[in-house]
Amino acid sequence: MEESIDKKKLLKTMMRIRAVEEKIAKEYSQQKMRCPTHLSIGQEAVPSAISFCINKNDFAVSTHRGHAHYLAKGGDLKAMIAEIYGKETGCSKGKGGSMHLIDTNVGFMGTSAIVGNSIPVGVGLALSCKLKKSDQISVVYLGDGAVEEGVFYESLNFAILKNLRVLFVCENNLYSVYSSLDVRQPKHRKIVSIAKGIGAKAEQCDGNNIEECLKVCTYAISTMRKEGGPFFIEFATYRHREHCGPNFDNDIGYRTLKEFETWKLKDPISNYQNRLLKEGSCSKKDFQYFAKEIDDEIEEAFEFAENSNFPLKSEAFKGVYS
Amino acid sequence: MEESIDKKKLLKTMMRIRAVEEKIAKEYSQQKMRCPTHLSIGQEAVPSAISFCINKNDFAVSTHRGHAHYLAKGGDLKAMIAEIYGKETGCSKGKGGSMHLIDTNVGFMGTSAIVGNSIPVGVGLALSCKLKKSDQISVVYLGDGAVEEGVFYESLNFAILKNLRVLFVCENNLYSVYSSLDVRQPKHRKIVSIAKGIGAKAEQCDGNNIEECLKVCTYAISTMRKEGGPFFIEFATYRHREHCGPNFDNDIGYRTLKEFETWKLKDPISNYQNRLLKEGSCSKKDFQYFAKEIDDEIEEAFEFAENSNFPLKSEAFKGVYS
Amino acid sequence: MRLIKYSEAINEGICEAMNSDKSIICFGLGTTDPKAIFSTTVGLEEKFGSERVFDMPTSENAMTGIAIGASMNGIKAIMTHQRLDFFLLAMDQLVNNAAKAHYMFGGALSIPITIRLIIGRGWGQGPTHSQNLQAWFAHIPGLKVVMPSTPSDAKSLLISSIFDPNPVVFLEHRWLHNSLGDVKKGLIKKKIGECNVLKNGKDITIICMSYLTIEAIKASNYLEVKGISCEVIDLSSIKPIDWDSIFYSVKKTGRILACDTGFTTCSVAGEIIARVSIELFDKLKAKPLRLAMPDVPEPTSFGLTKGFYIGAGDIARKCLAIFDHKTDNESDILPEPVPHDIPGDWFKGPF
Amino acid sequence: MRLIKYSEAINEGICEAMNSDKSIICFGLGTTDPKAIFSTTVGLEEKFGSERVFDMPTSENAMTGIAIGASMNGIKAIMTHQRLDFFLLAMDQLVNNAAKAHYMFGGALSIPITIRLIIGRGWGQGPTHSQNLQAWFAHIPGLKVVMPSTPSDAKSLLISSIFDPNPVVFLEHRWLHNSLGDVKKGLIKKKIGECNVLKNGKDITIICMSYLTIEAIKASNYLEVKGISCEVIDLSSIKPIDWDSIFYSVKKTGRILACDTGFTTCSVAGEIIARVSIELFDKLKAKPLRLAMPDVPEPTSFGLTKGFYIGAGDIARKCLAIFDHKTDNESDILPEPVPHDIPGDWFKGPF
Ligand SMILES: Cc1ncc(C[n+]2csc(CCOP(=O)(O)OP(=O)(O)O)c2C)c(N)n1
Ligand SMILES: Cc1ncc(C[n+]2csc(CCOP(=O)(O)OP(=O)(O)O)c2C)c(N)n1
Ligand SMILES: [Mg+2]
Ligand SMILES: [Mg+2]
Repeated sequence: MEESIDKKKLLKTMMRIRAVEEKIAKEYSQQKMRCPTHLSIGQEAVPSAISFCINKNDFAVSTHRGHAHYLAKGGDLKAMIAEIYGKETGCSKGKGGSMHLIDTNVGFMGTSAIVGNSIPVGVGLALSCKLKKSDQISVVYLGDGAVEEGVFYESLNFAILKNLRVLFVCENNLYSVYSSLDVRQPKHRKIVSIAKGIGAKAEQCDGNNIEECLKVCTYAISTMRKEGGPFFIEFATYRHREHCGPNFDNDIGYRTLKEFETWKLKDPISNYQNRLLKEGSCSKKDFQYFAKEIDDEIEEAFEFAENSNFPLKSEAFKGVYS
Repeated sequence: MEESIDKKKLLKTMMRIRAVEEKIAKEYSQQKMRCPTHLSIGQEAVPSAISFCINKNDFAVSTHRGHAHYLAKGGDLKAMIAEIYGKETGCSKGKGGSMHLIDTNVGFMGTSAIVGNSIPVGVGLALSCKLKKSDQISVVYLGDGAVEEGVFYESLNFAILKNLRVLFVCENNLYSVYSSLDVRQPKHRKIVSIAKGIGAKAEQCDGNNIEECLKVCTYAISTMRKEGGPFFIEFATYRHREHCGPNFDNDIGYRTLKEFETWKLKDPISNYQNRLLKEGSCSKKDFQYFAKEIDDEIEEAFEFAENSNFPLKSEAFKGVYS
Repeated sequence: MRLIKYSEAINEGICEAMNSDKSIICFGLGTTDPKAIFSTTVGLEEKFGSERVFDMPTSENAMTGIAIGASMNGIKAIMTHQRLDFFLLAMDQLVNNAAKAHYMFGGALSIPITIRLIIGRGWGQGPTHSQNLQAWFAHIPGLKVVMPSTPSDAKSLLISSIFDPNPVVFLEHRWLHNSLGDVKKGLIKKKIGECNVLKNGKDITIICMSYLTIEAIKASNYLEVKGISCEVIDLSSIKPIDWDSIFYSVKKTGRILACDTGFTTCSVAGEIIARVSIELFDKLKAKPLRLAMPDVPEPTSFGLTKGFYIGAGDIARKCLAIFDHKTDNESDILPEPVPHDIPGDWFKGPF
Repeated sequence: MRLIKYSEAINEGICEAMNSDKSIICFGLGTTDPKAIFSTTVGLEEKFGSERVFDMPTSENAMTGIAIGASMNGIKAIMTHQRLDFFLLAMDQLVNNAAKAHYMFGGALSIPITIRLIIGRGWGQGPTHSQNLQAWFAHIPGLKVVMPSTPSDAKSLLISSIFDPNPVVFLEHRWLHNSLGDVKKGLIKKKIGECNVLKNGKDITIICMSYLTIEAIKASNYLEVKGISCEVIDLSSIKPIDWDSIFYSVKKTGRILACDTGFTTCSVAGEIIARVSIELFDKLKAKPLRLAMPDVPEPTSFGLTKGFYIGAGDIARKCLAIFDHKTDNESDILPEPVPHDIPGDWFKGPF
């Protein structure tokens, strides 16, 4: 494996997601992106790894915190930024906003603003693949809060029952809004153990180590492709910024600065950069080059969004029915 | 333990439940009990055992198949029969019918016609006990179908989180209506393993062997009383008659006669009678005596129900609000 | 004429649709069991295989989401619940997801799912097995809602629902399952959003739906004898609703009685009264009338449901009153059938 | 006069109630977090301890059932959801259980729970963070529904809801949280089911609720200048609703405009129009009017929500039209504020 993976591309995928999110954070206070926006800064490794293991025609669905998943699946960057700006060129024509991203061209079948809501959708997509005798898989992104919804459990049960190829990707970032796991889930009970109890193949993984993520995902997906049936992976991860919005929030008191700093040290991007530097697979120049390329693309996307028109007011009343 | 349990009383509890259900079955075709009615014939051991382990002021909630649970908790027989007849003397004044039994005097806090619906209610009762610093426990009866509802999982998670004294009693009779476990739950995945995965203490038990039931329940409840927290028990059991209504239904083809007969051989009552005869703790005379006593009580209850009045039509419009 | 039962018409509708389109699947608790959801799904598994026709776990919410997800990739799902009441577990998926997906993703997706919900009344179904919540579904933008009252409509509207690119809530009344009607063979469709003017009349427009159509027709026959000429409109579709036909009729008659199988407050009948009062204020010759179920859970007891349901007599009395008809003995008018809690002799309970 | 914010009034209401009755508990996602549900639950955990005030798992359906179960044993639960939309997951527990338990168990139980749901509009909340489904709750027998529009009502109705032996759905509008009002100290109560006649008038009755009350008052001030005297009724309670006051007012004015923050079809406003048309047909001098949100999911974009919300201008125009007022430039009438998607400068998004 070591040999075959394109480490630069891996890194660049993460860097690109981070840079997009940083740019949103930077511009957000201008009050032009007028919708609840949940950034994934700190959580880039998981979707980046997955993007290396699945095909364009595989499916994915996600949550309120969906930018990274959309981008990793190959979603159109311009259309995403325009959507957050509420423009007619947005991927949902301005009707959805940051929490309702979609790009059916690359199998990204939507995000949801309701916790847990997209989980069965991902399972249904996998069911459609089985019915069509296709070997596509379906990736369901969910948070540690979403596993508290009964629908998670119902969906997993059905996926096992019907032997559907669903990869459940649980990004456990320890919080649901500002509520820590303590007040929501039993101590010492691991999320992965729920999945196992329900009968799924399941693993835990360090969500900050992209090569480990890649390894575990590759294993999970090859198992699924061979044997059918779902696979559940719990990733340990951490969001650096506030739950919703562009700022840091270590001052408000729901988590300690110490905790934040401990996790910050595990930052998936800077760690991977250091590692690649150390082993000589990348130079600082490479990083700068990547950053430049990415920044240009992002600049263009924001310009596109800013220059796009708002949809006509009358559009609000159209498209309720298909 | 062997010494201390009142075997006769155990047997009689089961016999009484059986006899009530048989009587309902016998009279049902008269079309005077005009409501969906789910009999527990074959499933008497579990609630009977539990009735020996809990106190009158402990709570219980149950399902559409709730007659046995109501009676085992000490619910008023006359009021139950009258309820099934739709009379004003019914435990729910005729408003609820067979699927909505209640007797708050003995802590039996209601049954529900919606699968899974009473599960969180039982957990809420346990929460109230914790808040009131009472050591009452709360028994939640549920079927193998009900564990498929997300609310089961949500409720168990919360009970563990808050260390609530809830005894989850899962009567696995292999069917949900006429749907076998195969079409609803993964093969080889045991229900008890779900509960363990979620983080509960959990056991399996032969639901046809009342002494084993008693042992497992006693253990579970003493553990709960000592350590707090819920306990989940999966009981293997079997209903002898159709899902809803008074008849046998081995002819309609959802289960084989062979399966039925295999389980019939495990009948909790006749087996226990044989055992008590064999070990000499009971004689056939005892059985006859019990049966007579029970029949008299039942006769009286049915007479009471038949002789009671229907509620006034105008009552239908009252009591919507408290 | 080819008389078949409403339940058979449903079955035929599913068969015809599944035959003509391989992307249709059909599932729900009991779909493949011996009772086959009141015989409506009988034989489907044999015909179309167990990949396309299957039973399911008691997981109403997830199964709705699964239907939605499958529909995003070209599958058309028919999901059935034996009682509407069970489907309350799936309101998040229905309302936050199915109803809005097409709109909120800017048209990138369609959600062609059909949800068959059985509604009913009587025979001790009680508070949680008898709810007629069409008003809820009608309140939600993005949903279509149909309530066929005849076997022919049952079949043709079901086929139209299945092929409609939007989520359709298909409400079938248990008391109609055994009713007979002339039903065309083949893949017949009926436009969702068109009502049936079952009877032309000039004095009052009676609007009804589902099982109440049977009662409205009975009442109108009785009223005819009393010299009151009723126009009877069977809504058939609740959303979209056929305002044109309703307005056209009320303009003609100047009077309206809107009947509803659901609770009164915020009912579909209320919406009809509201719209008619707003749009045709000047055309109304008398106050508009409504007859919906009371704001009371349905009780279980035989004694309590006596006189509880809306019947032909109630409809007739309402109409007579608006024409100031004096009747000697009110309760003699189209008395409630005995027993009052079953649809007919064919009904043998308990389910 | 003691001016405090609506959100503070809520907080005070909870405090006063919990102080006076040890059986009250208060929970919901975020109840004890630093944001304290838009500051409405701030300080409660410190005051009343973490047994009585707690955060919860994202398990809306189970948590509702847990509140119900606790209430059967004398606990009075206040549960809060930061958006009404999340509560759609709990319709089974609300409708099949809480609303019916008292009735279907023949009065053996009461379910004294209060469910605070935050509703809203604007600032990109979009289709699934903005639903105002009061009509759904009003449709269900056994539920009470309140929608206070002033800080004083917020506090007093909340206290009454908490002590009411029935399940009460308490709807608070995000755009009201920062509004100021005079609020009495102490354990003040207000009867659920009584409206506020905010303004006496003789030409038209404007009925409104929650945030729309602010807009209705603005409109009525404008209309006064134009010579139209409005009676403004703030419903305050949706179920039971104060029919007596509504009828009394419409008898006087002969005209009605019912406003609603929810979707149009089967709305509360529609119910009011229907009932008024039925009961006061002869008293109406003009067609009844309704102004509810369109049957469209709320879009997210700033561009799309322009002109989308009901505002004072819309109310004024509706009223002017019924009096055949000609106005030179319609759009000049009470124009939409800029920006149109926030309640005021205090709102800093995103939540
Ligand atoms: C059904 C529902 N309940 C509550 C919310 C409010 N909410 C928005 S995001 C969120 C956090 C969920 O936590 P998690 O699944 O861990 O995702 P994360 O934000 O950590 O990525 C919550 C509770 C919601 N959107 N939907
Ligand atoms: C939410 C819901 N879905 C479906 C039903 C229909 N139904 C009635 S009883 C029943 C069987 C449930 O099976 P189980 O929990 O195993 O109980 P059992 O009947 O075997 O005792 C079902 C599915 C229902 N009442 N509620
Ligand atoms: Mg999280
Ligand atoms: Mg079972």
